[in-house]
Amino acid sequence: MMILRAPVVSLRSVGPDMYVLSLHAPQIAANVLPAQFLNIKATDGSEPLLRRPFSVYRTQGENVEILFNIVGAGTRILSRLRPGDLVDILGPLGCPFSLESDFRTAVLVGGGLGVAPFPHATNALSRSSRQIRTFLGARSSPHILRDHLQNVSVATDDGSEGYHGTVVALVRNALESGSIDRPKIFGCGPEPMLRALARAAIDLGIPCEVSLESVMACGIGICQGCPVERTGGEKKYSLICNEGTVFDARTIKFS
Amino acid sequence: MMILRAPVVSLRSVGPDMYVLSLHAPQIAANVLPAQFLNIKATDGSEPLLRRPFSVYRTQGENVEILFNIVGAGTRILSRLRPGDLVDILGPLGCPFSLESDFRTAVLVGGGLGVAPFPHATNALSRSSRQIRTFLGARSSPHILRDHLQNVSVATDDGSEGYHGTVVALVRNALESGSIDRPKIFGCGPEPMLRALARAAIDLGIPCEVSLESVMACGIGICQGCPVERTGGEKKYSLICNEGTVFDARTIKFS
Amino acid sequence: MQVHIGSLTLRNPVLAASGTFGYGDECKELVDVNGLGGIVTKSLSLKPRDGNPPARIVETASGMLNSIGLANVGVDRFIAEKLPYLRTLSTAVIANIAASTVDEYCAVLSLLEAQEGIGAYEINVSCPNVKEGGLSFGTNVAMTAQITRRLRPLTKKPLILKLTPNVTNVGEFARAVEGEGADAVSLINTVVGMAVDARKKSPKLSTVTGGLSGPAIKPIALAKVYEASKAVKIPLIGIGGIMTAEDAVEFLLVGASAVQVGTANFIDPATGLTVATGMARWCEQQGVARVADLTGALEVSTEFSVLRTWL
Amino acid sequence: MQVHIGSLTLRNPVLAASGTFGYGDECKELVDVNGLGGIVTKSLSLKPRDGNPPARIVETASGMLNSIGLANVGVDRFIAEKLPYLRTLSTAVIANIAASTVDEYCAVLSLLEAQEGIGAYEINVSCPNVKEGGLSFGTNVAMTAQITRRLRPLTKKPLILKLTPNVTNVGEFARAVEGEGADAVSLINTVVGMAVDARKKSPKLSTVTGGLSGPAIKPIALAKVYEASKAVKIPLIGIGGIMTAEDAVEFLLVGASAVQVGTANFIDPATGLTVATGMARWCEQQGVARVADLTGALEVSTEFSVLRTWL
Ligand SMILES: Cc1cc2nc3c(=O)[nH]c(=O)nc-3n(C[C@H](O)[C@H](O)[C@H](O)COP(=O)(O)OP(=O)(O)OC[C@H]3O[C@@H](n4cnc5c(N)ncnc54)[C@H](O)[C@@H]3O)c2cc1C
Ligand SMILES: Cc1cc2nc3c(=O)[nH]c(=O)nc-3n(C[C@H](O)[C@H](O)[C@H](O)COP(=O)(O)OP(=O)(O)OC[C@H]3O[C@@H](n4cnc5c(N)ncnc54)[C@H](O)[C@@H]3O)c2cc1C
Ligand SMILES: Cc1cc2nc3c(=O)[nH]c(=O)nc-3n(C[C@H](O)[C@H](O)[C@H](O)COP(=O)(O)O)c2cc1C
Ligand SMILES: Cc1cc2nc3c(=O)[nH]c(=O)nc-3n(C[C@H](O)[C@H](O)[C@H](O)COP(=O)(O)O)c2cc1C
Ligand code: FES
Ligand code: FES
Repeated sequence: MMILRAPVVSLRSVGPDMYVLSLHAPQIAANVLPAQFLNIKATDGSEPLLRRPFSVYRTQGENVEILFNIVGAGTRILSRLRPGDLVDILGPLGCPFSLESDFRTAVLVGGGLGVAPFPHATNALSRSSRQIRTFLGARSSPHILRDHLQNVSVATDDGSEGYHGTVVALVRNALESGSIDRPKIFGCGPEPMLRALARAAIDLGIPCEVSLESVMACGIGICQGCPVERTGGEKKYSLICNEGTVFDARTIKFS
Repeated sequence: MMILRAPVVSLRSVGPDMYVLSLHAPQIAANVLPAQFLNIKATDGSEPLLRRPFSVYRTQGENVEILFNIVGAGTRILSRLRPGDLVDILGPLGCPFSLESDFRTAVLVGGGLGVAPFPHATNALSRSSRQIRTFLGARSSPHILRDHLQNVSVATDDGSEGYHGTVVALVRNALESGSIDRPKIFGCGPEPMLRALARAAIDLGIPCEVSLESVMACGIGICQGCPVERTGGEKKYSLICNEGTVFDARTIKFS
Repeated sequence: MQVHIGSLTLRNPVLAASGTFGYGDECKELVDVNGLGGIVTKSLSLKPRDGNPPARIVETASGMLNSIGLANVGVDRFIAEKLPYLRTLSTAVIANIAASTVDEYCAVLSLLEAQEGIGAYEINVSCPNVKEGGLSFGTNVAMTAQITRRLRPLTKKPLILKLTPNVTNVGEFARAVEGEGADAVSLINTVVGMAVDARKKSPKLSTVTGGLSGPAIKPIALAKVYEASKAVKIPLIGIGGIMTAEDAVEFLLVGASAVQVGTANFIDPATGLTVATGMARWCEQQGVARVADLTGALEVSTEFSVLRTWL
Repeated sequence: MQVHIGSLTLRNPVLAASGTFGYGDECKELVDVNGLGGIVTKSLSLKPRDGNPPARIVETASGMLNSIGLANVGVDRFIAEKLPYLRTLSTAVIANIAASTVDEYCAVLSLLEAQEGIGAYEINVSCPNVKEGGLSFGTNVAMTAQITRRLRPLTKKPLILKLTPNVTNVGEFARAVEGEGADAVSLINTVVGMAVDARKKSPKLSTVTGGLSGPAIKPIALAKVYEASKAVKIPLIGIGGIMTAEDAVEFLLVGASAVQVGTANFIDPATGLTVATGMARWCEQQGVARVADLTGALEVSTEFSVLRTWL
C-alpha cells in the first residue's frame, strides 16, 4: 500500500463513454493482485473531494490499467487526462480473489463495468493449469468488452448480442448443464446481479466469491464508511474496502 | 451584456506565468469598450464557485483576448485550456474609459497586469487624432508587456529595464517636465499604485481616470459585494462592477 | 407547475432569493424575469443603508461568505424607483423586510402595504436587534415570535418568516411563528462563517464574520428544512445552495413547497429559469403529475426516521 | 513547534481527529505516525458498536456526510488489542470517549484511567442521550456541564470537551465546561446535514441526517473557534476542513492552540504530517519564532470586532 503520483501513459476509448487509462506505476504493477483496486484522486482541489476506487484492469510491464466509464465529476476529469499528466493513486488496496483454492475451472462473471478485474485475473489464472470460462452481461452489444479474456459468453439485456437475458441466467444454464469441470465462480458487478449470482451458487452448491462495491471515503479501513452485512459471524458488518472487496458469497447478507 | 460559451481560439504564453487567451465571441468583440471586462466561469462545477473578472486585452476581428497571470485555482484552470474548449463568459461589463473627453494626449499608466486594458484602449485611441504616451511598471523586465502599445516608457522595481523605481514616479517626472500636450491620465493597476497616481494627478491638476479591482461575486450589480468609498457624494460607496470599474480619480477615497 | 404559499399562487416553485437578484431590473437584459415563480427583493430597511466597508465577499470551498451590511435603497426609494418596474411584471413580487427594532419592521411593512404590486412579505429576522446589544432577532424564539405577532395584523397578504440556521433547533422557531399566524417559513438564511488571511493575520471580511452560502451549505439547508417540516404544517420555502433542478427537487422532497435560488444567480442570473424548466422536465420524465406532489414525498424507513442518531 | 494542552505537551500542534485515523495502526504503512503532534482515537464506547447500516457516507460539495454510528471495538478490545501498539508510539495518544448516559462516560474513562499510555481524554458529547429521547448531550448546556463535572474528579489527565457546532451559542458551552474544570475544548464536531436521492425519493444516508465535514465547513469552524476564544481562557483545539498548513495557521490565529485534521486523512493519511511540516516552514518564512505565538494573533480592528453585524 502506497501513495504515489503516476504519469499517464495513455487513455484510450474502448466503448460508449468507456475508457482504459494506463498509468506508469512499476511499484504497483509488480504487486497488484486480481480484484485489488486503486483509490484515485482526480483533482488537486476539493471538488470532488474524495478519491475514487477503481479495480485494476490489467498490468502491462510497469504500467497499470484501469477501465472506467463516465459516471460523474470524478470520472469526467479522468476522461480528460493526457499523457504525462500526473495522477495521485493510493494502492493496491483490498483483498484479492482466492485463485489458489481447490477448483478446476474459474467461472468469471462480470456485469457491466464489473468486467474490470477479469483481464488481470485471467492473466494470473493462465499461468496456472486451470480452465477459464468467462460470462459477460451488459445492456447491449457495444457495452461488451471482450479484450484480454478467454472463452467468453455474452448476455445482453436487449438481445443485441449473445443470450437475451441476464448474465446470471446464462451462467446458471451453463453450470446446470454440468459441462463445467469443478467450477468456482468469481463475480463482479452491480449488487442485484451479485445477489442473483450468490443465490445460483448456493442453489448449485458451487463455491463463489464476489467483489463488492460501496461508496468509500478512505479505502483503507479508517473511516468505517463501507459496511456490508454478513451472515452468521460475531460482527454484523464487515468493511468492503479492507475486509473485502472479495467475500465468500455465502457470507453476505444482500440487501 | 450577455452570457455565452465561447470557443478557445488560442492560448499563448507571453511572459512568466502570463498568458493571452483568445476566444471566439463576435457579439462581444464587436461591442466591447476599453476597460470593460468579462466575467469568466473557469469550471462547470462548484470549485471555484464564482466567475473571475478579466479586462478585455484586445479584440481581433471576431475574437476577444484577455491577458492573465496564474494567481490561484481559477487562473490555473484557464492556463490549461486548449483550442476548441468552451469558456462561459458574461460580458461586456463595467463602464469604459471616457476617451471622448477634452484632452490631446492620453497618458496610459499600467502597473503589473494593469497593462491589460491598454492595447484595446490604444486601438480605440489610434482611430482618433490624439497622442498616446504609455507608462508601464513591473517588478522586473520579463514582466513588461509592450505588445500593441505606443510610445512606451518603462519603470521596474529592480531597475532591470527602464527607470529604476515606480511607474508613478516616472509618470510624474514626465508630466512635470511639461512636455505632454493637454494630458489625461488613464490608470490601471494595484491599489497602492492607483492611490499614488491619483495623488500625482490631483497635485498636477490633470484629469485622471482609474480602473479599480475588487473581489466580485456577480459583476453586474446584484450582490453589492464590490464597494469603493467615494468622496463627497450622497452615497458613501459605489459599486466597482457597474458604477465603475472606471472612476474619476478625485472621487475615490483610497484606503 | 403552480404552487401555493398561503393565498399567493406562484406560477412555478422557483423564486429568486433576497439579496441575490437586486430589485429585479438589474438582470432584465439577461433573464426573462417573468419565467420565475417570483422575485424576492433585496432586504428593505426603513432608511437607505450604505452597507459595510470592503471586503464584503470572500470565496470559500464551494461557497462564499458575504457581509454586505444590507446595503439597500431604503423603503421610500424602493417604492419610488423600483416598485414601478416590478409592477409591470406578471410574476410574484415578494418584498423582503429587514430592521433593527420591532417597530421598524412594522413601519416598513406598513409603508409597503399602502402600495400596489406586492404579493407577499418575507421577513428577514437575521438582523441585529439594537435593543439587545446587536444579538440577532432570529436566534431568539421569543423575539422571532414577537415580530410575527406584531406584523400579522398589519397585512392580509402572505407573511413569510425567513429563519436563520444558526440555532440549535430550527423546528422550535418554525413552530413559534406558525403559532403567531405566519403563512409560511422560508429557510435557510446564511450560516455564520469566517475567513482568515493567514499572511496578513487578519479576517478577510471587514466585519470579521459573515454569512456562508452556496453549494457548501446545501446539506445543512436540507436538514433544516426537513427538521422544520416535522415541526409545522404551513408551507416551507427551501433555500441553500440550489444550482440545479435536481437540487430543487431535493428541497421539495424534504418538505418545501417552493424554493429560492440565491448565490447561483451570481454565476448565472438565469439559474432560476433553468431550475424551473428543469423541474418541469424532471417531473415529466419521472411521471410526477404536479410538482406539488413532490412536497414531503421523501420515503423514510420508519426504523431510521429519528433526526438524532449516533454519527 | 511544541504546544501545551493543560499538562500535556504536544511536539507539534497537529493531531489526527477522532474517527478519521482509526486506532493509529491502520496507517502505519503510509505514515510516520510519530511525526504527528498526537492521535485522537476513534470514539470508544463501553460496548463494541457495529455501526449504522449502509449507506454511511455521501459526498457533498467540497465535503462529505457521514453516519458511521460510532462503529468501534469497544473499550475492552481497545485496551487489549489497540493500546499496546499505541503505547509504542512516542507521540501523544488521546482517547476519545462516547456514551449514551453520563454513567457510561464515567465507566469508559475509569477503565482507560487504569491503563498506561493515554495522554489525555477527549469527550465526544455529540451523542444521543438515551434518557432524553436521543437528543444530543452536546446541544444542552446543562448536560454538557454535568458530563464535565462527573468526569473531572476521575482523572488528573487533561480533559478535553469536544463541542458540537449545532448550537446557537458555542461560547456558552465552552464557558460551562471551563467552569467545571475542563482543561481544553476542541471544536468543531460535524455539522448536521442531509442528502437526498431525488430519483429514489429517499435520503442517501440510512439514518436520514448525518454529519458534514471537510473544506465546506471550514468557514463555520473558524467562526465557532473564534467565538469560543472570546468566551474562555482554556486552550482550544481547532477542527474543521483543515487540508493545508495555511488552514491550520488560520485556526491558530482565531484562537486555537492546536488543530486536528479529520476528513483530509481519507484523501491522504499523511495530511497531518504535511500540515505539521508546512506550519514549521510557514513560521520560518513569516518570521514567527514559536508556533504558539500564532494563537489568537488575529488582528481585528476594534471598529468591527463585534460578532453580530448586519450581513
Ligand atoms: C472497489 C471498487 C472498484 C471499482 N472499480 C471500478 C472500475 O474498475 N471501473 C469503474 O468504472 N468503476 C469502478 N468502481 C465504481 C467507481 O468508483 C465509480 O464509478 C466512481 O467513483 C464514480 O465517481 P464519479 O465522480 O465519476 O461519480 P459521482 O456520481 O460524482 O460520484 C459520487 C459519489 O458516489 C460514489 N460512487 C458512484 N458510483 C459508485 C459505485 N458504483 N461504487 C462506489 N461508489 C460509487 C463516488 O465515489 C462518489 O463518492 C469501483 C468502485 C469500487 C468501490
Ligand atoms: C475588473 C477586473 C479586471 C481584472 N482584469 C484582470 C486581467 O485583465 N488580468 C488578470 O490577470 N487579472 C485581472 N483581474 C484579477 C483577476 O480577476 C484575479 O487574478 C483572478 O480572479 C484570480 O482568480 P484565481 O482563481 O486564479 O485566484 P484565487 O486566489 O483562487 O482567487 C480567490 C478569490 O480572490 C479573488 N481575487 C484574487 N485576486 C483578485 C484581484 N486582483 N482582483 C479581484 N479579485 C481577486 C478571486 O476572484 C476569488 O474570488 C481583474 C480583476 C477585476 C476585478
Ligand atoms: C450576497 C448575498 C446577499 C444577501 N442578502 C440578503 C438579504 O438582503 N436579505 C435576506 O433575507 N437574505 C439575503 N441573503 C441570503 C440569501 O437570500 C439566501 O438565504 C442564502 O444565500 C442561502 O441561499 P444560497 O445558498 O442559494 O445563496 C444574501 C445572500 C448573499 C450571498
Ligand atoms: C467518517 C467520520 C467519522 C468520525 N468519527 C468521529 C468519532 O468517532 N468521534 C468524534 O468525536 N468525532 C468523529 N468525527 C468528527 C471529526 O473528528 C471532526 O470533528 C470533523 O470531521 C470535522 O473535521 P474535518 O472537517 O477535518 O473532518 C468523525 C468524522 C468523520 C468524517
Ligand atoms: S472506505 Fe473507509 S473504511 Fe472502507
Ligand atoms: S460584483 Fe456583485 S455588485 Fe459588484
